[in-house]
Amino acid sequence: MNDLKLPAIDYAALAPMLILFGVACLGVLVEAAVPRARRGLVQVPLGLLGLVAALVFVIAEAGTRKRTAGEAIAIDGPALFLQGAIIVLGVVALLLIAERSLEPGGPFVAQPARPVGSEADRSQAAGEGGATEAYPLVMFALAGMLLFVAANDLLTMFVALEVFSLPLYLLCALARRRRLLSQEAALKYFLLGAYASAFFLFGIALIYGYAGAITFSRIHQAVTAGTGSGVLLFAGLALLAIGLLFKAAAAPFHVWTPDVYQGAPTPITSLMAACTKTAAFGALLRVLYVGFPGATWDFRPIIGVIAILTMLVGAVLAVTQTDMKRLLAYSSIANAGYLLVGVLAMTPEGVSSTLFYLVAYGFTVIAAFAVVTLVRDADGEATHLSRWAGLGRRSPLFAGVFTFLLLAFAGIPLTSGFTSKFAVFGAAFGGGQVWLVVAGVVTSMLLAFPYLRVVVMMWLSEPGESTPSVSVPGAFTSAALVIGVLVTLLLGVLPGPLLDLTTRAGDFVR
Amino acid sequence: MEHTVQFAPATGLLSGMWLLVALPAVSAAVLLLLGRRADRWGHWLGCLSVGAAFVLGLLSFFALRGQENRAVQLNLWEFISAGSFRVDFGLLFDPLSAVFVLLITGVGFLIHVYAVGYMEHDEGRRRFFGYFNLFVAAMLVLVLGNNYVMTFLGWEGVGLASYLLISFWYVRPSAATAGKKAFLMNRVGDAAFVIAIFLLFAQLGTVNFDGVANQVHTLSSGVTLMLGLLLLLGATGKSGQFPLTAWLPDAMEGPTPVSALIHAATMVTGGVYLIARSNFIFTANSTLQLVVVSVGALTLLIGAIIGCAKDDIKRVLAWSTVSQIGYMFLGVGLGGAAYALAIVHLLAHGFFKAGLFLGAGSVMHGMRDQVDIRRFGGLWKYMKITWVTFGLAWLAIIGLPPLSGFFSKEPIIVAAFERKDWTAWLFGIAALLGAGLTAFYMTRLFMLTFHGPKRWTDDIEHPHESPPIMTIPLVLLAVGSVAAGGLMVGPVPKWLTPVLGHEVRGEAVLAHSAITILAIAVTLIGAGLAYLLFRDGTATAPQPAGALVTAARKNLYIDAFNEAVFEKPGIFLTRALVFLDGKGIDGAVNGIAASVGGGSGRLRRLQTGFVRSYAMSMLTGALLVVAAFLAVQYGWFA
Amino acid sequence: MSLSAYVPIIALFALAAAFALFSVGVSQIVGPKRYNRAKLEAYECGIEPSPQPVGGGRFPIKFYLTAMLFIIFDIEIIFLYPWAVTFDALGLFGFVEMILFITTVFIAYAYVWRRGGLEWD
Amino acid sequence: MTLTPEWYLLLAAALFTIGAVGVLIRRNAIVLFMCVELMLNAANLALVTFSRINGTLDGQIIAFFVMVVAAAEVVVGLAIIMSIFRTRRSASVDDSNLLKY
Repeated sequence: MNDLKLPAIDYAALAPMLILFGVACLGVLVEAAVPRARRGLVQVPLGLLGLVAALVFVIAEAGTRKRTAGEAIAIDGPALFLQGAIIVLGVVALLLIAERSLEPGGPFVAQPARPVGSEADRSQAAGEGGATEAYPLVMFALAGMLLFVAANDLLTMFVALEVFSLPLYLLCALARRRRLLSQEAALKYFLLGAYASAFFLFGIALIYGYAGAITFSRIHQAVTAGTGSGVLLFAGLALLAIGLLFKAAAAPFHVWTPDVYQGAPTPITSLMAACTKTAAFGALLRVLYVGFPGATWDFRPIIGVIAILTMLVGAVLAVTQTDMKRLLAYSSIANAGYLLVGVLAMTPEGVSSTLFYLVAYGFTVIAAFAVVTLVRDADGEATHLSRWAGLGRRSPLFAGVFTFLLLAFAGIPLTSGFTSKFAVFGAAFGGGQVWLVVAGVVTSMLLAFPYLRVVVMMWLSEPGESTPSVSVPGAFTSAALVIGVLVTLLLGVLPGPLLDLTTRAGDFVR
Repeated sequence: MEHTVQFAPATGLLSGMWLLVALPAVSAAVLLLLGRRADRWGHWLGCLSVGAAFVLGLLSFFALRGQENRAVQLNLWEFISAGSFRVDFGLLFDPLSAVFVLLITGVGFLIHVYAVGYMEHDEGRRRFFGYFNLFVAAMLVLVLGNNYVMTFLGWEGVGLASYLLISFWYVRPSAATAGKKAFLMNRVGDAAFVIAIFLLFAQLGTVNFDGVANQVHTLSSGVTLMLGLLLLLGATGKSGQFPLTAWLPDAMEGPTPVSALIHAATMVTGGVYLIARSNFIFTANSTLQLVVVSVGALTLLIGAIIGCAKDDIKRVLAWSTVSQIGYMFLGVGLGGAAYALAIVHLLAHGFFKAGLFLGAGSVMHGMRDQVDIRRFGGLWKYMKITWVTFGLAWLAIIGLPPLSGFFSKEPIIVAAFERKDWTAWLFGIAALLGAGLTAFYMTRLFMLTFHGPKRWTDDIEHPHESPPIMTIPLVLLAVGSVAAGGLMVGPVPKWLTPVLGHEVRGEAVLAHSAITILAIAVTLIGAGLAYLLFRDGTATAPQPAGALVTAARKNLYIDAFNEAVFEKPGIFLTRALVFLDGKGIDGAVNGIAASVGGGSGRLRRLQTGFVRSYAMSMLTGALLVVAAFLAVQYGWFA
Repeated sequence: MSLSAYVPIIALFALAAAFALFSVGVSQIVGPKRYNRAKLEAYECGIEPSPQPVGGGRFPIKFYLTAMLFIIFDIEIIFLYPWAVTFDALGLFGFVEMILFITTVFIAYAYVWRRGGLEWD
Repeated sequence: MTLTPEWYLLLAAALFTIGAVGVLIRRNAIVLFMCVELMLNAANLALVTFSRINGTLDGQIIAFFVMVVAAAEVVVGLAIIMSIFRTRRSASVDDSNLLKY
C-alpha cells in the first residue's frame, strides 16, 4: 500500500480555479461575518479582485500545454482561452449583477423564501437590500465553468457541470420583481437540468463500460482501436452529447431556455447566455475533438441535423415572440446552432472560429440584456415588445445602441455578428460541411427579420402612453454596456488580433 | 483573359478615398444620434456631406486619370484573417467604381437637395436624411470595395437603409408590408451571394477581385456556372429582376426621393455592378451568359408590358425601372463590348429616371399627393418647369435621338443582334419590342399627366409649381438626361476598358444602320400610338358624370379601337403576367412569409409551459438521437 | 465475453422507454377524462376522509431545513472514509488535502450557524 | 442460472428508464425529483457494475462523487421547491405554468 503514487499537481496552472473557489468561500464567510448593510460593499470588490487575479494567472499560463492533477485537468490553448473568456465575460456580467441604482436594493430579492404576496414580501419588495449571497453563488458558478472547460476526464466534467449548474438554479429564483415567474424559471431549470445531467451521467457510465476508463486520451485510444461494443460507445456518446447540448440550448433540448431566460433576473440571464454557453461549447469541443474524433463520421450527421433543427427553431420561433427576453432567448438558441456548425467543421479552423464566435456573441448578448435592464416602468423592467415601440424617439442613444446590437445579432457587416458568422461558416465550408453552411446562411437570413422588426418598431413608431422610460444607468451598467458595445464594434471592424489569438489557441492537448 | 490583373497602391489624393465613405457615414451617425437637437440644420448637413463626397469623387476621378495603372487600391486594415484566408478592409478606385461614385454622389446630391423641399413638412426629416446618408455611405462601400466581402458589406448596408426608408411612413400598413416584402426578397438574393462568397473562398482561397480574376480560369466549368448562377440570383434580388421582381414596384410606398435615388438611380443597379465587376466569371462560361441575357430580355419585356397597364404614376415608373435594368442585364449578359454599353445605359438611366421620379414627386407635391394618372391632365400650364424637365426625361427614356436614351439603348439593341446564332434574332427582337413598349407607356404617362383635359379630383383648384429647391435639381437632371448619353457613349467604354476588357465587336445579323432605323421606327410607332390614344385623356377612369358628354362618342370610338387593337391582347397578356407575378412569385414570397409566421405561431404552442412536456420533448429527442446513433452504427441508413 | 452482449440491454432500454412514452401518449389521447368530486378525493379505505389538522397537516418548514442540512453534511463526510483507509499511504499530502476539505465544509457550517439555520425557533 | 454482471446492467437500464418515464408522468415536484435521483442511482449501479466487469476501481470512485453531487442537488432542489410551495401551497409542477409560448 505504501507505493501509492501521488499525482503531480501544477498549482500555477490550477490557480485561476483555486482563486475563484477561494474567493467564493471567502464570500460565504463574508455573508456569515459581515453585518448585513456592508456585505455588498465587500462582496463586489472581492469578486472583481478575484476575477482579475484569476485572469492574471490565465494570461501568465499562456502557451502552457499540459495535463495535471493526475490527467484530470488539461491546461491547453482552448482551455486557457475559454477560461479567459469566461472570466472576462463574468466580469462584465458581474457589473450588471452589482448594479444597485436602477432599483432600490439591487436586482435580487432579500429573502427568496418568503411567500409571494405576503406582508413580509411586500415590505421587502419596497427596497430592502437584496440577497448578497448572489455574489458567492456567481463565483462558484464561474469557478465551475473554468473547471468544466479544462476537465480532461468525464468525472471532473460531471462534477464541474454540477458545480456551475447548482448556483445558477438558485440565482434564477432570486428576482426582486415578478417573483412567481422567477421561481417557476428556477424550478423548470432545475428539474430539466437535473434530468439532463442524469442522461449525461448514464452516458458516462456507458462510455466507462466501453473504454474501461474516463480520461479523454484513453477513450480516444479505445475509439480508434475500434475494440469493444459499438452500442455502448454510441449510446454513451449520444447521452453525453445530450447533457452538453442541453446546457448549450440546442433543439430539442432547448425547451427550458425561453422560460428560464424570461423568468430569471436579467443580469443572471446575461450571465447564462454568455458564460454558460461558452462553458458548454468549450466542453463540447473538448469531448468531440479530444475524446471522440475517431467517431467523427458517425456523430457528424446526427449533430448536424440537431444544428439545423436548432437554427430553424430559433429563427422561426423568434418571429412571433412578444417578449424581449424571450426573443433574445430564441436568438440565443439559434446562435447555439451556428456554434454547432463551427464545432462540426472538425478542423483547427472549426475550433478557432467557435472560440471567436463565443467571445463575440457573449459580449453582444450581455450588452443587449444590459439595455433590457434599463427599459423600465413602475413595475420593473418593461419587456413586452409592444412597450418598446417608439423608444427611438424617447431615448435615441439607447435605442441606437440596441439597434446596433440587434444588427450584430442579425450578422450585418461591421459588427462582430458578421465576422463571427463568417468565421464559423467559412470553417464549416472548409471542413466540407456545405449543407450546414447553406442551412446556416438561409436561417440567418430568416433570423434577421425579427430583429429588424424590433428596429423598425423602435424607430418608426410614435411613443405611446405606455412607452416606458429608459432609466439612467448607474456606473456599473454603463461600464458593462460600453464594454459590450465597443467589443461588438471592434470585433466587427478589426477582428484580426482576436482571430489570430484563437488560431494560436486552437490546439488541444490529448 | 490571361492577362494578370494588378492593383496599384493608392498615393497622393487617392489615399484619401476612404473619406468618400466616411463623410456620409459620419453625417448619418451625427443625424441619428443627436436626435432632435439636430432637427434645425440636420438636412443641410446631409446635403453637405454628399456634396463634399461628390467634389472629392471628382478630384479623385481626375487624379485617377493621371495614373498609369488605373486601378488603385487602398487597404485600410486587415479585416478577417483566419489561417490562409484573409480579407482586407480595402477600397478599390478604378474606372468602374469611379463612374459609380460620380453617379451616386452626383445624382445623390441633387436628390438630397430636392428632398430638403420635398420633406419640408414631414417631422421626421432629420431621421430621413440620416437614413439617406447611411444609404449613400453603404452604396459607396458597395462600389468601392476591393473584394467580395466588402461588396457584400455595402450590399447589406443598402438593403438595410432601403428597408428603413421604404417603411419610413410606417403608419401606412402598405408601407410596412412593402418593406417586409422587399426585405424577404432581398434576403433570398443575399443568401445566394453569401454562398457564392464561401464557394469562392473554398475554391480559390481568396475573395479579392484581382485574385479571383487571375485564378478564375483554374475553376472547372461546373463550379464557374454554379458561382455565376449564385451571383446572378444575388443580383436579381437587388435589382428587381425576374424572378425576384415584385418587391421593387411595391417599394414605391417610400417617399419619392427614396424611389428616385435608391429604387431607380443607384441601389437597384447594384446587381448590374456586381455582374460587371465579376465579368471575369461571367465571360468564362457561355451558358452563364445565356442565362443572364435571358433574364434581362424576359424582365425587360415583363416590366414594359406591365408598365402599360398601371395607373399609379410611381408604379409605372417602377415597372419602367425594372424594364430598363433588364436592358442593362441584357447588356452585361451579352459580354464583350456590351458590358460598357450596359454601364453607359445605367448612367444615362440614373439621370433620366431620377429626373422622372423627381418630376413625379413634384407633380404629387402640387396635386396633394395624388398618384393616379387618370386624375391628372392639363398640368403643363400649371407647372411649367416640371413639364419641361419631365418632357426631356421622357424623350430621353424612349430613346429619341439625340437625347441620351438613344445613345445608351440603341447600342445594346445592336449588340443583341450581334450574337453568334439564332438567339441574335430572339434577343434582338425582344430588345426592339421593349423599346416600342417603353415609348408607348411613357408617352401614355406623359400625355395623361400633362396634356389632355383636366380630370382632377374636386379638392384641387390650383396646382402649383414646386419651390426652387425642388425645381433646380430637376433642371440639372434634365440637362443630364439630354446630354449624358451622347457625351458618354464614346469615352466611357474606352475609360472602362481596363476593367471590362477590350472592345470586340461581332457581326450583326442586320446592318447597323438598319437596326438603328428599326429602333427609331418602333419608338415612333409606340409613341405615336400612345399619343393618338391618350391625347384626349382616358375613359377608363371613372369620370365625373356629364363632364365629357360631348367627347363621349369620340372617346368611345377610341376605346373600341383601343380595345380591339391593343388592349384586349395587351390586357390579357398583362393579366397573365400580373397573375404570374402576383400569384406565382409574389405568392411564393408571401406564402413563405406567411408560413414562417404561421409555422412560428403554431410551433410556439409546443412551448406549453408545462415542465413535464418539456421533459417529454427532451426524452423523445434523446431516444431519437440514441436511435440515430445506433442506426448509423449498424448502417441502417447506408 | 463479447461486449455486443449489451445489445439486449440497450434494446430493452429503448423498448421500455418507447413503450412508456407510447402508453403515456395514447392514454392522453384516447383515455376518457371524467372527474367528479369523489374521484378527486383522497382515498381512505372507502370511508369519509378524516378532517385535516390545522395548517393542512403539514410539517413546519424547519423540519425540511434541518433535514437538508443534515443530508448535505452527512454525505460530505463520505470522503473521509477512503482517506481514513489509506491514511498512511497518502501521508502529509492527503492530510493537508483533507484539512482543506474540512475547512470548506466548516465555512459552510459557519454560514449556516451565523445566519440562523440551526435555530429551532 | 448464474447471476452475471449483465443482469445488473439490465437492472440499471430498467431503473433508468423507470426514472426517465416517471419524470413524465408524475405531477408532484418532489416525486419528479425522486425519479431524477433514481436515474442517477441507476447510473451509479451501472458504474459499479462496469467497474467490476472492467476490473478497475474508477467506476466505484465515480459513484462516490455522484452520491455527493446528488445530495447537493437534493438540497438545492428542495430549497427551490419549498420556496415555490410556500407561495402556491401546491407541489404540482403543472401549476407552475406562467411562462410559456
